[in-house]
Amino acid sequence: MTQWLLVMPIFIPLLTATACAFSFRKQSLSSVISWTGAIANLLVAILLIQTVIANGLQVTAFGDWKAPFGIVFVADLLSSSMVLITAIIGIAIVLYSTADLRSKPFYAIYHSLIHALLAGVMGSFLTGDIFNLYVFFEVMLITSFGLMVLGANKAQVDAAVKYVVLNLISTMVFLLAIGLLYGATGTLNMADLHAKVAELSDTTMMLISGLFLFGFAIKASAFPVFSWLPASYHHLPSAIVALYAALLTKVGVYALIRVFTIVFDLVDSGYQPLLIVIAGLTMLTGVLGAASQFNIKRILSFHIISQIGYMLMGFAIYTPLAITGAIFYIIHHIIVKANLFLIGGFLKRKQGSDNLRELGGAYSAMPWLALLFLIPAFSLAGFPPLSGFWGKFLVIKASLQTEEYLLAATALFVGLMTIYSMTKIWAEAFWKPLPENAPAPVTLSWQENCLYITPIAALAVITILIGFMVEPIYQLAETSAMNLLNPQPYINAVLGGDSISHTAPLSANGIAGGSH
Amino acid sequence: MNLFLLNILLAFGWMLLNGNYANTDFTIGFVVGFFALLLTEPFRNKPHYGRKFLAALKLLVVFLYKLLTSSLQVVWDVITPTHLSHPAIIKVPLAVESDLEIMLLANIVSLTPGSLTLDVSEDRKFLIVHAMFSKDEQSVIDDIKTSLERRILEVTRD
Amino acid sequence: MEFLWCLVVGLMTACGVFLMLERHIVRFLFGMILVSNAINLAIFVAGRLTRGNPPLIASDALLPAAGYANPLPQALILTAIVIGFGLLLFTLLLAYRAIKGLGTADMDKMQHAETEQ
Amino acid sequence: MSSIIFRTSAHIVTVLMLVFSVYLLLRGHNNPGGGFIAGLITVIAFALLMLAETTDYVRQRLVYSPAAFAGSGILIALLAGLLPLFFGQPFLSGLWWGKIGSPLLFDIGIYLAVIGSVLMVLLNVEEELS
Amino acid sequence: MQNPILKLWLAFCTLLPLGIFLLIGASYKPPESLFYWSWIPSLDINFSLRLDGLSVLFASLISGVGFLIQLYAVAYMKPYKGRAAFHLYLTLFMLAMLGLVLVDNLLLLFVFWELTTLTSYLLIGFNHEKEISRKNALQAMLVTGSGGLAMLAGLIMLGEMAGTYSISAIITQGASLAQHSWFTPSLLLILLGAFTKSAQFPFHFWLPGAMAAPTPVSAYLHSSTMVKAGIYLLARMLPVYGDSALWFTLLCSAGAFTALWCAIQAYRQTDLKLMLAFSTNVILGQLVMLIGIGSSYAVTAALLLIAAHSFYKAGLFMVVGNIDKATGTREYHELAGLRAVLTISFIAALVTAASKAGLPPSFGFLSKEYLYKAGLEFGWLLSGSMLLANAIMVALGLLIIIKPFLSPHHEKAAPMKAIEHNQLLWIPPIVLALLSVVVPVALLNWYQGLVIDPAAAVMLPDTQVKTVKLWEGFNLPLLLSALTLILGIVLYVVYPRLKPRLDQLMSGLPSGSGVYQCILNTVIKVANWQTRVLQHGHLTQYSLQFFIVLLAFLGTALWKIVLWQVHPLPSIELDLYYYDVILAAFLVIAAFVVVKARTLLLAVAALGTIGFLTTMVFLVYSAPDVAKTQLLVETLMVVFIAIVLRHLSAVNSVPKHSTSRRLVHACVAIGIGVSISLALWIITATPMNQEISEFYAQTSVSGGKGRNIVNVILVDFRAFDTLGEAVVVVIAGLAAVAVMAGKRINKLVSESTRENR
Amino acid sequence: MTDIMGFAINFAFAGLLAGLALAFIRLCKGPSLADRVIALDLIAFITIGFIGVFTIYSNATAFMDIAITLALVAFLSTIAFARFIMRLPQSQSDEHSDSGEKS
Amino acid sequence: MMEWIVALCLITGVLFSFFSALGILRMPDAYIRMHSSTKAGTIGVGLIMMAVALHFNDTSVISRAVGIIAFILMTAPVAAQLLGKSLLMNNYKMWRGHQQD
Ligand code: NA
Ligand code: NA
Repeated sequence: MTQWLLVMPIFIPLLTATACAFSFRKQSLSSVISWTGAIANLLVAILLIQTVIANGLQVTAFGDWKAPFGIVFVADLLSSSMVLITAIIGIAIVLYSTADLRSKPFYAIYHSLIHALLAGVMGSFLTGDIFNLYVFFEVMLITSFGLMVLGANKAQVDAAVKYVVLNLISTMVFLLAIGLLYGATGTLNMADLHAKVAELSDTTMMLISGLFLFGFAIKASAFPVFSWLPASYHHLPSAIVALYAALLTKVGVYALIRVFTIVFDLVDSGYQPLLIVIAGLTMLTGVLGAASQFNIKRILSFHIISQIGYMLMGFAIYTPLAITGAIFYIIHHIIVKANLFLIGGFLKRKQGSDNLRELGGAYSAMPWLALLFLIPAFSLAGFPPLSGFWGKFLVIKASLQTEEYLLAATALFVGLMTIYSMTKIWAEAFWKPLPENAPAPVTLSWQENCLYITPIAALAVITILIGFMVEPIYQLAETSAMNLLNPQPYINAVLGGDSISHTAPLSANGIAGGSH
Repeated sequence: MNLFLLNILLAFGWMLLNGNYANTDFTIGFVVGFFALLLTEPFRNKPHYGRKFLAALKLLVVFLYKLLTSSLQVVWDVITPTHLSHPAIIKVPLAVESDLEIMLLANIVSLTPGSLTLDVSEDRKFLIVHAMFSKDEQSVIDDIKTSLERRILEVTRD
Repeated sequence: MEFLWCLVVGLMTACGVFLMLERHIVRFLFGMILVSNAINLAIFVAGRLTRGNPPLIASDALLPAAGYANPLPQALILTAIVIGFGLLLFTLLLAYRAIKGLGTADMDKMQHAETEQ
Repeated sequence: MSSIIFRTSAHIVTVLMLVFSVYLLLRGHNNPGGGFIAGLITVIAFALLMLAETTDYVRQRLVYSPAAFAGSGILIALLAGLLPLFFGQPFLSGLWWGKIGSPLLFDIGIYLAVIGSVLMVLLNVEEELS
Repeated sequence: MQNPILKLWLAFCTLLPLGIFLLIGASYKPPESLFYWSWIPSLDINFSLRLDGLSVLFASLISGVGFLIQLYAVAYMKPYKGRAAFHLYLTLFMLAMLGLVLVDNLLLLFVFWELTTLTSYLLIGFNHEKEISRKNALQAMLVTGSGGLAMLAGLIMLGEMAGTYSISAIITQGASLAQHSWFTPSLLLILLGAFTKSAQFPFHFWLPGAMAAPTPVSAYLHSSTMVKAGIYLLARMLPVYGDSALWFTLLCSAGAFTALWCAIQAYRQTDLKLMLAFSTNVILGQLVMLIGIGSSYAVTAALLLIAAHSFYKAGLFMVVGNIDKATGTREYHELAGLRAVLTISFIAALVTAASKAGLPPSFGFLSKEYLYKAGLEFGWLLSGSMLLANAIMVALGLLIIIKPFLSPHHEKAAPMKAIEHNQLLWIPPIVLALLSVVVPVALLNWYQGLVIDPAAAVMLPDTQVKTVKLWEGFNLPLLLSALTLILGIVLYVVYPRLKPRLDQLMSGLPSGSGVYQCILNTVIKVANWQTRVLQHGHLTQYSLQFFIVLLAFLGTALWKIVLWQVHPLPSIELDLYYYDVILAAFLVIAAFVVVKARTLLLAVAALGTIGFLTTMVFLVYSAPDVAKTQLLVETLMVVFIAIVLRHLSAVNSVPKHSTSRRLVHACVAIGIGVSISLALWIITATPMNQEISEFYAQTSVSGGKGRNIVNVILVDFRAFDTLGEAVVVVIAGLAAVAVMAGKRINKLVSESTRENR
Repeated sequence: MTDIMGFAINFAFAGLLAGLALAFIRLCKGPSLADRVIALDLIAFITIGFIGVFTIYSNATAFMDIAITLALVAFLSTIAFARFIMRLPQSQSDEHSDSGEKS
Repeated sequence: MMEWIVALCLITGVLFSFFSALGILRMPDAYIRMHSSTKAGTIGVGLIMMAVALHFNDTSVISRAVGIIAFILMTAPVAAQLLGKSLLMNNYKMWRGHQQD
């Protein structure tokens, strides 16, 4: 069962992507395939997390080659919940795109790429092998390139150039880091690396972990290597940017957390103080960047950075509570940020612009949308009891506990500026009357409205649910954090207990081995 | 017909590559070759395949000899301090007609002393050749026509 | 002998990085090709070098000849090369599109994305 | 570019390359080679054919669109991976029936995927740019 | 009111606070928990409601006044669109406020605190089409929001100090927390929250700004409830922090200064609503001061003042609302003779203004007496300042009553229309006016038993509170009251002459909202500057930044190794053949040629050479599969580049970076290169753990059924990587076609021949 | 390995690498595109030779496949370059028609 | 004996290759350089492959060596021809040597 469950989050999207690709000319068929795939994915994700909650950590070794010889997929609480959220976002985006992008010529290929991207993201969450992580990062990266240039205009091409150029730097450094790590330890399995990395000299560890940190920092868009994100995101179609905003940077953070708990220990690596500084500056620069913008997508893009700062802050503090906060924040942020971009896209569809100066009157024209905007917006701004508050609360509490006062103060200030940005969008796009020279809003059929609003409303409901069902999610995040800080059970589960066969010398005739 | 022959040849080539001479390898080679030919359809106008083995062998020997001498000639020019050559671009009238014949001639001309095929004229009547030692253009032309083209025709024509 | 190749990797990377910083987008691409070659080489070197003994098992043996080269980095590099090829191919065509569409090959003149509309 | 000499030899060379690529594909498990290498050689073969003839000629020879090759390649690789699950073994486990095994099927999938995707780009680049 | 659903909704909104009010009355048996639900036990956040003296005072005011306000709003908001939403916000706000005063958990209190901020934002900005509304809503949000965030930190610290977030549990620990190093920081942070919410100087300015809201909102939020949230919090925290000298100093000075300053500001206003708004600040200041004093008298005075102020201020606001409705203006100078159309409102105004002015036997008088009593315990300074503030209140009371209502109507005055046929517009103020008199006269003992004693028991657990009496004979406070009255009348009389001089005097002073705007502008300026610096749009500069960061990462680690000799450098073992060296040299030279190449084609050719050379390297070091793949990939790449470059020859040439910039590039590039060399060298100098590769070698034939170990790794041991890699290649193909094709993507991807389609 | 083979192999390595150097110089010097392509083509040939020699040297016949592969692909790149030159609009020298950088 | 033959093949092959390279460096124009690379290069590689074939004396190696030689014989002139054609099309100025006309 585990064998099936663990591979399905990759298999289904890849199969769906292929099937969508084969149904190029029939838009409705590819829509149906895409929906089916997304729903199947969600079901599998639910099943997976249920299994993990009921039976604990799940491992499957592909090809029946046990770790560290083969590649393993590991579903612990953290990874399975990330998979679940990814599946949720997947459905939302697929639905939304049906309304938003149906008229576009690249519609069918678009669904293919979306599912491939989901496969990449879920693979990154599940894999227990560092090189395999690289491969899935690449799946994600190249797919994001592809989505970025679909039907691109001048500005999009320019944005894509920046995105591609700067992300390639990250990719290369990541690969180099893996190469060096392999050279130093002789293994690629993350669980196996734990013990072997511990034997390295401090400086070697610092060297290698520094490369990883750099690579992941770019992926996560941390200060000072975030430039690619605000340079490119705002030119993407909303469905795509919602997907990117929700998942791509978070994968970076996730990878950072995984690698710097299971492979390296953040404290041992020597980068903890630096990461704390990075976290603070990431929050600050991101939020100030947002404050200077007047385009909804740009504001939201800069806010991705500032919120990545919160996650990094939680992780950098490196206490159970702080990491719990970071995980909570990731979960919250994926849902909320995707939703905000979707709403921004809907506004753009209605009004033909996402510049705040050209928007207005949405409060009177679409009160239900106003309500739906309020929920994620004020959640992002950290208003209790919405989901965003709890993550922020946890990391601030943790920073106070560890006496990182400056960091806490920064986080609080950033919270204030987030309020400023969200109210700016609210005041300009919703409250302000429509500017006189603005075109009349487009009227949409009720089906289109439904397809737009369903994912937005669903995500808003999830936001509220997270806000009110804090206890189970906190438990989940806390257990995950404890597992991260005490990875021994994970390692034992992956490597099959203490009696690791590979440490014993293998018999020379080559028949013996850890497989079958 | 010639495709079939080529197919058989490819099957043998397959066995050669494998260094394995069993029936299964021949079959696999044949099937692979069959599909490869199917995909590429190399000759649209069919040249004849006869029993021209001897002619071909003769051509080969002449060719190898010429190749060796031409190489030595070039090397000599390279290592001697002065440039000995008197280059010119010459149009050689063609008697050969089919694609395969033209290709064979052109390639062999390229690999033999002092001449390098540059092009075939649009009407396929001339070979445009760069001659390295062309004190006398006609002798170059004659040389190509007698020692090479004739032998090729012997191989390719009935 | 690893030392020599460490040096080569470093120098190639330096050349590549320098090119990646130039303004011409095609030169950036060349830099990337250099760096990705250098990194493949780095992985190869990191897996230690073995001369003239490929990890192949003779048809009458169960194990490769003693002192065989480390096969794992080779497999990793193969994967990395192919992935790099995909990325480079895309980047090449993106560069083409950018030059054609934006009318310049100068990356610093590509300013359409970040000017306020 | 229409040179009789080149066209004629390109046909022969292409056939040779295709044969060689299949050889590398099938022998890859025991000797250097395998799906990727074989696929790339096939691509190069068709690239040569494309330079000698036209892209349409190559497309006609291929019958199906390169994207279809790529898609079926991925599909085959995925199914080769899925097969062992029905036998109670993990994804991508090797199932062998004599000399034929699921890894070989997997490699064929990779082969097709490489051919399809690179050829798709190659043909389109050639068409778009000329 | 045609819409039945709307009708139903309004009825619900109106009756809900009444129901709650009655429920509170019915269930009040202090000091018991009403309700307990473990919400987030892991975070010690439990939904526990407690109804003690302090809560019941606030809760009954919130629900009771809330009921009247809802009633009033039903009438007042009739012509507005979106009134259903208005009542929703108002109800939500009331619930949040109720939650705030009822919960027994610090964090939950914060949750409700922020909810009041949020809902009040929606209410203040209700007239959202006006820019000023939006601006002031934002101002209120940011000021109270920033205080709230600071308070969050303070509350967390307090909770951490006490080890619990339960308020009652914290209070039992009381003064023992004073030893903790976080005592003072948490105090300061919590005060920041309370001061911003309760509009203490220098955060007072948002409150008058909030008058952009419709009048019912002003009456409710900014008189009787929201601004009292801070007061409630301070009252709650009195047992924890009350003994600290800092508490006393800060609260007294901030409160007294706010009262004085805002009294003067109120005196300067001409808009009646603003007069009331600033006078709210005055009362808030006095309340803060009283809680700061924290004596038995002070607490009593505070408890009296809270209720008194709620009654008269809500009533007065409603009256001003009626004036606005009747005349369309609230400007002092434009109003006259209103008694004619606003007869009942005038009565309400008269009574509530008397309470505001502190005339006996109003509730205002009673609270003022105790204010003076409390102040006198601490000398003349506090009492004197209060006297001045109260005198201004008297003057304001007179200003509101005499000219607008009693002066004869004249031509220049705003035209009036009768509005009092709508009973809902005058019932609520009259009820409040009644309460302002009835409570002190008839229900004082009841009030004492119900509120003052239990609330004081909460605030001052160890102190016995004296019984409150309306008449305690002639004493110093009474004298001060008289003095206040006289001074007030004087101030009223000199108002026409004093106001212009005051305006002249104070015009040079920076206003609070001016400072706020200045800070906000500065932040935005910094933000713009920062964004220009960091997000400048020059790609190569971004790349340079990235590489510099990379160099810094590599450099710091290597710095340690090389200079500090943390890790001894390995010795160089040269096990080389000459062809190794030559190949290496060629590779490097070819790389340099790529860099120095003046034409792109030379660079491509050099890259091709590098491809061949790397092939040779892989060959020499036993990697046939890699060599082959490298060769194929490199060749294909070169072919692609050749095809593409052919079409780019028409492009303008690109200028190079300046020489100095290139020098920087060179340094960065060399730095990175050298670092990578060093890193690789250090790593390869140690012996390698090859057990995994050994396993592959041993299992390749038996388990993988293959003799090419690399291929067995690719299709079996690590086949999953290969699958991902194939996916990458296919998607790269799609992406490459997409980037080229633009809008014809589907056609390009799916076609098998060109003509057929 | 006997002396004569040892000598031959060392001579071969040295000779081929020297040839490579010469060809590379031509590659850099140009001056025409065709010259560079000719040089690249020859470098491919020399590489094939190197692989052959190394096969003898290392006794690993698996390397011969690389030589075949190289022979196959070198042809393609030469053809592609030839076509590149052919389609270029005007001049025989690449210095003018190339989209290089100017300083 | 065989070793001597192999060594001879190897050495001559390498010499041809080397001179071919020297040729393309020294020769005056692109056409003549092509003569050098095509002819000497082909024979050079051919001889080296022959050496390999003789050295191993194993069918799979011989077949590959023969394959390479055949392939080079087939492709080298074609490549040269196409390059030549491209030069012609671009009106490449031929080096006229010591001719009088
Ligand atoms: Na297996
Ligand atoms: Na292989």
